[in-house]
Amino acid sequence: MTTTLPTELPADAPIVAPDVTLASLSDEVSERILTNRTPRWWWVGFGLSFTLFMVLPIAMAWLFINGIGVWGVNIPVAWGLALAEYVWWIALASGGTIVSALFFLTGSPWRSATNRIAESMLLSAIPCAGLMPIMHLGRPGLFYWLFPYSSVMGVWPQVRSPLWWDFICIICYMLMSMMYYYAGLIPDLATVRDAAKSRIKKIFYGILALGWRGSVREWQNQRTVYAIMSAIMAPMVISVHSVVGLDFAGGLTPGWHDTQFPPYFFFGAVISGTALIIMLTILVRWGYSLQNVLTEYHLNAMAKVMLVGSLMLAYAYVWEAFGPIYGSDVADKTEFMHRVFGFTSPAFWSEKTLTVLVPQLLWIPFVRRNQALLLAISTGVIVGMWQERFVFTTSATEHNYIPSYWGVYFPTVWDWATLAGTIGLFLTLFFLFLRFIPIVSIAEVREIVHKENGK
Amino acid sequence: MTTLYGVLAVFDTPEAATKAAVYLRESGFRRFEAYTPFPVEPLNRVVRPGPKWFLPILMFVVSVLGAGYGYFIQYWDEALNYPINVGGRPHNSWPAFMVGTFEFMLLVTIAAGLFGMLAASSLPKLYHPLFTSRFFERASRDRFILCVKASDPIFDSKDVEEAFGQLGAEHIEEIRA
Amino acid sequence: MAIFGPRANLFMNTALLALGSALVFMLLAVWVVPVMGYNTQDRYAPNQPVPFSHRHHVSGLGLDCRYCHTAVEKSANAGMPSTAICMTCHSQIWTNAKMLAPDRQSLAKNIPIRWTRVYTLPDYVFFDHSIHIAKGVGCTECHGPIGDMALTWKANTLYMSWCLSCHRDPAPHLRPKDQVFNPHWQRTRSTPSGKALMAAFHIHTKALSDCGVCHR
Amino acid sequence: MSAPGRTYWQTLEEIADSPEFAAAVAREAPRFKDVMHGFDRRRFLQLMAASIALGGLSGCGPESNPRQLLPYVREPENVVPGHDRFFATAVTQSGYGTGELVTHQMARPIKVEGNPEHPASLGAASAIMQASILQLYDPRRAQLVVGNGQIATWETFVPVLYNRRGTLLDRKGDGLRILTGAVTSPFLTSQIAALKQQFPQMQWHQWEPLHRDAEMAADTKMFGQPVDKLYDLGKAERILGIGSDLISAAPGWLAYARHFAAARRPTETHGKMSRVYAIESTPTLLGAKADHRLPLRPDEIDRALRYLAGQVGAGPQDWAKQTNLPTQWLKALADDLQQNKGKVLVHAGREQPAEIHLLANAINNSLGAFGQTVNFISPVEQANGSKQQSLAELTHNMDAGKVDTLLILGANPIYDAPADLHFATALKRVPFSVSLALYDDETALASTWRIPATHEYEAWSDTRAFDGTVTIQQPQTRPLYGGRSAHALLAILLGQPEQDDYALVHAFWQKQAQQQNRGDFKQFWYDSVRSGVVAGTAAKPLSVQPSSDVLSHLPQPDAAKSNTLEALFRPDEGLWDGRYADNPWLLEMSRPFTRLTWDNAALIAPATAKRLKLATHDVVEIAVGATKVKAPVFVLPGQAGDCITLPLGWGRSAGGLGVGAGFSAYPLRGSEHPWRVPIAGLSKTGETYRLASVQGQDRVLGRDLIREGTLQQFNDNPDSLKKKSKDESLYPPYDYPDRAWAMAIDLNSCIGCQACTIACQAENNVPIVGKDQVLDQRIMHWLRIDRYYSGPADTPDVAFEPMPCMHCEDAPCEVVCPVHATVHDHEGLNLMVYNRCVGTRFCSNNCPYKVRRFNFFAYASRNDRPDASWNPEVTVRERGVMEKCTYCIQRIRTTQIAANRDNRPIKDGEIVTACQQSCPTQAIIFGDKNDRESAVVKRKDTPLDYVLLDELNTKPRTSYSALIHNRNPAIKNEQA
Repeated sequence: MTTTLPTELPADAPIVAPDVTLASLSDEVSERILTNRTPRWWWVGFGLSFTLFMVLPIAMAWLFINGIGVWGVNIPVAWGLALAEYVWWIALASGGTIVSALFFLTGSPWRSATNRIAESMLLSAIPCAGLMPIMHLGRPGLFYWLFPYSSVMGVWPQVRSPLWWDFICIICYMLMSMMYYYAGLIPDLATVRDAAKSRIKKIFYGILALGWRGSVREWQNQRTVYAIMSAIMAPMVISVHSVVGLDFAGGLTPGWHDTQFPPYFFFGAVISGTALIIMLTILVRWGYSLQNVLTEYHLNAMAKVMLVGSLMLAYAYVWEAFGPIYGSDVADKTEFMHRVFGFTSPAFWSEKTLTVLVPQLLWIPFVRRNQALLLAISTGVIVGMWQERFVFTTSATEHNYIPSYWGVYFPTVWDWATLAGTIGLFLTLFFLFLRFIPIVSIAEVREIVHKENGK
Repeated sequence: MTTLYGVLAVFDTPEAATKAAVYLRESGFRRFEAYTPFPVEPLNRVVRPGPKWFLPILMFVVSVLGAGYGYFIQYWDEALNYPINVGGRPHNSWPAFMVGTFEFMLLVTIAAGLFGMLAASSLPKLYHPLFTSRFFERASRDRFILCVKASDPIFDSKDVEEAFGQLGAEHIEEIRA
Repeated sequence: MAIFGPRANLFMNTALLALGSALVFMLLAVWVVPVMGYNTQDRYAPNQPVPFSHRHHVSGLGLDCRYCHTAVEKSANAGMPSTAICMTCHSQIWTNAKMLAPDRQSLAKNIPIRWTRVYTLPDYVFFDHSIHIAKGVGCTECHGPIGDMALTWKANTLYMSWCLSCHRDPAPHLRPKDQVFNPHWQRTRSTPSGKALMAAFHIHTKALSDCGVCHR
Repeated sequence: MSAPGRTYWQTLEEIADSPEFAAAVAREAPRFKDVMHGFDRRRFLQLMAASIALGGLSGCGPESNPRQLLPYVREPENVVPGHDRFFATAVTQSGYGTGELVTHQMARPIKVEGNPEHPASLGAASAIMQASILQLYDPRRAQLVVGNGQIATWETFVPVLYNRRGTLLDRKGDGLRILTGAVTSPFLTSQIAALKQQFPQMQWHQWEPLHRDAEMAADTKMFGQPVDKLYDLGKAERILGIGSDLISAAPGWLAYARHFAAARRPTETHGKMSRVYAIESTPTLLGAKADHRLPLRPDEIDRALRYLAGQVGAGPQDWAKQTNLPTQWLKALADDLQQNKGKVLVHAGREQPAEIHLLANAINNSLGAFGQTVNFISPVEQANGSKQQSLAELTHNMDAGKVDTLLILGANPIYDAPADLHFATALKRVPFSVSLALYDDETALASTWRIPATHEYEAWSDTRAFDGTVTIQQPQTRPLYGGRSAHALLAILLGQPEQDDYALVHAFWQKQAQQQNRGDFKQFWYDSVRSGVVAGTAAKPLSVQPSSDVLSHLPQPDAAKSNTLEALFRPDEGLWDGRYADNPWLLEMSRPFTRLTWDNAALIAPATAKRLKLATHDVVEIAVGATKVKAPVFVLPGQAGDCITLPLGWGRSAGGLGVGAGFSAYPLRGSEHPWRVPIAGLSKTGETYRLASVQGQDRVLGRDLIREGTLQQFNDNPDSLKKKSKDESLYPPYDYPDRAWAMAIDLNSCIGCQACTIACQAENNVPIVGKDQVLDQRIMHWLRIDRYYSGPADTPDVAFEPMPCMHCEDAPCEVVCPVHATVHDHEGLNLMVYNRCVGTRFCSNNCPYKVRRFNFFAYASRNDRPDASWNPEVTVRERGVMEKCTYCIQRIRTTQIAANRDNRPIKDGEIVTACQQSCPTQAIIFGDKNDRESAVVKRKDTPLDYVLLDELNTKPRTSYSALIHNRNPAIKNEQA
């Protein structure tokens, strides 16, 4: 699927600006987080995000006090917005791992500067995803019954259930991502520690850096392990999203019961994840004015990934239609017709447009370099993917096997509040990463600087 | 007066550092380390920081154990502890157990990797004699540092400092611990 | 110049050690806490309006369980003795014992005595005394040495795992039919083996641990 | 999980020593009456409050706040705590009684079953009968005696009435009027007769909004005397229903439905099957089951019947020359009927005008139905005159000021009297009016005195069934809300010292027994009360002389007037005439055709709706004369063109829960047009109104849900409907050696009466959710009856399909549950362990049959019904857990435990599910699939047996028998 990309550099876009030196690189990046004068744009961004985030506790409180009934879910449509958003968030998160792990393996040079952004995004997105399945439980307090632990009931989880696979995947994915993140972060923490002037910061980053000295031995171990970790994270992220796909494909509901959904979901992850990274990269470039490190080369490369993603998605969409139309299952047919012409069809069509048609613009080099356009397209992709998850989740159960029990699903205000709240949570976390973590992987870029600029 | 830990020399390019390291090795030094802002491949060959295969093997072994445990706990749950007829599926539905097995395997492998790495690099170590040198901070910025330990059998501070001088070290310093 | 003195390493390692052991401890807690006496209410013996002593009535006077718990062989509920039953004797003896005032009042005012539950099953568990009696499960299997309790105390956790342990392997908990109500029964050489008893009572364990046996 | 039912149970099991308990026991079992105590309602309610308080303390783990045990003071005999006990009695509907057995847990009535020994029940119980148990407990029932707006007591009321008696005696009862519903009770009649002697001038009136005046009139005309007809459906091979309520509402319909279905199971009747025709304006259950159904406007029906009469020689020949009728269809029908002389039954519903009944009688007569399929008895109702006249006279006397004392016993004329009588204004003229009512209804509120009435389960009385059989009704509990019975009230007027209804009824029957010299009265009384049937009281057949020339002076049929709208009034399937409008179960019961809950609607045929540009949910204003009524439209396939059916019984303005639900059609209903009235104007208001129908799509859309064929097909090749189902599976098969519970449902028998749905609701503590939640598609019924149409929208075939849990052997729901909350047991039951459920709802998504229900809110605790009314054998489900049909596992377990106790095998039919027990047509059979002799296996072995969505290979334990139509080859149009 995601094979190597053309690594040849466009003449007009060097991978790092020629004026970057080892010293300037370290100083600039660490200065951004060591400075005592927090930039105004950060405060504004953080403030807005946090306010939005505050919607979440309210929504959750209301939900837990009154019960799942405050959402629009019903029988037959027992899964609603929460599950759709869960898939959506997981997809965004997975994008982070894809960029940092997959392209580490493919040795794409542009990955070095962006992987920290990608992984910070991933770590900010996972909590949002993880919250959803727990909130949507009828008795959320009992979610821990999914843990394989010895209870006085003598009953253990039912490990054949895709939901259980999912639960395990999310937990493993979260822990593994953190460790992967940290393994790559230690050298940079050391850099910041050494660059720090104030005692507090020295201690803070000193402890985090665990006394990293950059000895040959440390480097060798770190690089060996990091490589293997990447080799593990790549299949990991694919499995995670395939399992999310199995939550649906595992059942026999018409419209869900389809072998293609694991890859289908993964393709979605590739494109939406990349789209979000592009948006954030542009934000960081602009906010931290790191244009010389995060060059157009990176945007260009990621735009290409997004393009490939949209092509893969197009392929999946073809199969989504082929199955029901070519197959003999009446229920599948009617369900698909509902998806295409039913009352959610506007979402269906706009989703296809935003995720497949519009990204085709990226064939044009100019578009790939134009930040405004990239921003627009990426936003479109993310919105489109949200619609896709929504239509996918609800339309299937609406038109199930028993016509007399067909139904419809309307999200309530509390469904939307949950969405808003999690977006707030995501941004809040990401802004915190921006402020306290070197947002560019200094150690890795150093090599490139050394190779390119020789100093 | 505290004991001597070693002698430290600062070079401004990886090449210079490597040259120096090669010299040290040829002149019979064994206990010296290099500190660089980014991994410098040639130095590995000179400094010989220990076996490269250890961590991969460790992670592999752990992953095998993890997979085994991951499968067993599921098998125990469904087939041994409380065998219940779930939708007519066999008690040992191994295809269904694969996901759990796989995820758990990866989890423990990564963990083994991270902690193995720290252990193998004997981290965390917040205090190290080298940190006492104000020049050492640049090892994480733009300088390449060599340090010969006093514990080296043929160590003699005079000779070492002299040698470093000839090798074009920017700065030479004795580190005391 | 270093911010961390040589002692820092020591601190760091101790901190890590503490963190690690804390994690292990929390994991253990998952196993330990539920079986602590506080949670199992082991030997929980609430005060009762009348300090009724099984030791006195059963071991002392040799009353049969069924004399008071009339429904135990017929019904899901063992049946709490009515005031009238107490009064069959206590209208003759200890007729003005202070201790028995509540009984006399209850009978006179026709108001029930309010005992405090010692064993409480959650509402979604449907336990049936009669079938256990019929299949040779003695009272003491669940109620402990009830015959020797001065004040009734809770002898078992009533945890599901506890129920299951017997439902999966009843043999060791069975006794001959005529010994079911014997509070001091001991397995002797002459008692038939658990296997034999299972056969005699037609107990088939296969379906005994089905969820639907207790949960409806 | 907190379960009021169980909590109450656990505390009440011992509470039950309290005086009211002993009293109740005494009440239920006459031979304990010596143990009777006085009863104090306040104490009872206190106890209830206590139990509710305790309800919160339940749950697992340590009891922070331990519960109490309250043993008996004195143990009553024969009460084993935890054992069910059954007490026979009867409930009446518009006077006619149906026998039933009420299940008691610790002296608490919790469930109503049919009484197999009673001719009107034969073991079945209608939805309305079963819902009566909820009405008994309804906290919204009237609880206060109110006189002239002042809260009073019974004790203050008695002297008032007694003094009045004095003055009345002086004027020989002039000005005294009694208004009742239809009365079959021998004792009540005798009381009124006694009154008549004391007060010669007094008048007794009856009013039943759903009266059978037309039929009575026609019969009187035909036979020279009033008669009740009994139908022998075993003999009837050709049945013609004219707007017939034969298997839906007619007195004795449960029994008729049983025999009707028995004659329509080709697998059991060796390929023979009755053929049913239906001519009707609005769909009836009989029409739904008919092999040929012809929707016609009332005026068309009139002409169609004359045509038939002409054809079969019951009427003038020239009638056979009708035009603009589907004569081809009618001709075929006529021939078919004539070829089966003596085996024909023509039945017209109570809503049909007298002419139709006369025509039906005439056709029956000339086809030799009388004495064969139709038999006669003298009317069961004591006063069988025209209810309408009776009420009219009363009202006129009231207007004329001739009435100064009016006792209204269980009637609600202000709500349901013909609008043109203006009963309300008339009532204002009556200085002293007493209303004895179950609820503070419209009439009660307008009377000068209102007395809370006893529920039929709270007092002694007697009643007669459709065939005359008498049942002595025994109370199931002391009055919960201080009600008084009609008997007690009349006793006072009779000047008898106040005695309770037990003494009265007992004395009355003692006298009866002597007159009928029944021998030892103690024994007679015991047997009668115990069995719920007074032996040998079924009415003797009546020999009558049908006059042959009734048709000659039949008024000319009104000319065909198409495109002029008519309103038709019909009883509601659940609320009847409105007297059950406060019953939550009946309000939320989905109506067989519309699948509507919590509302009635103006039912309009698709074609007519198209013409008038109306759609479901539109609100229209229907004008009749000067009166206007707003009603939401519901487009109903199978409805005849140009007529709009308005179900009665809704739109109550006073009473209980039913207030405000639906609209009332009574204002449009006048004296001269009780059942159909021309609509002066129908205008679209532009508003819309959300109707809560639980039916998604009307058709099966190509899925193999309803398998149907013709009798022809079946007889030619019985296996023609079998589909090759392959038993390939990747999984090693589980074997179920000991027992394998299974269910078989016969689509031929199911008449869609909803009895099973309510039975399930009552047995399994299924909560109601309210209209809003139904609109959100969160209704909780474990067992629903899906309704599918096939064929053209205006004349569709209707199929009813009960949908319980299929208990699939390879259940899709179980595999996706992450916590083992739904699993299989060794007898193949698909278990739902509520207390393990965390509420992922994946099981529901993955259930192809959509039979799983979810507690989106804490519905059970939201239902304001006393804890005493829940079934203690079933967990009351908490918020956030999934639930579904369990094949009544509590009944299986109880029987199994009993059997295991004395090591005996379980006999086939020993375990009966609630739905099966209540089903009037025995459409549902439950049993052990491994027992080759069991009834369920016998049915599953028939060639018609099939499972739903076979292709999914879920291996359901619930299977269905395909639908078989006995088509008349002479009728080409398959649908008509």
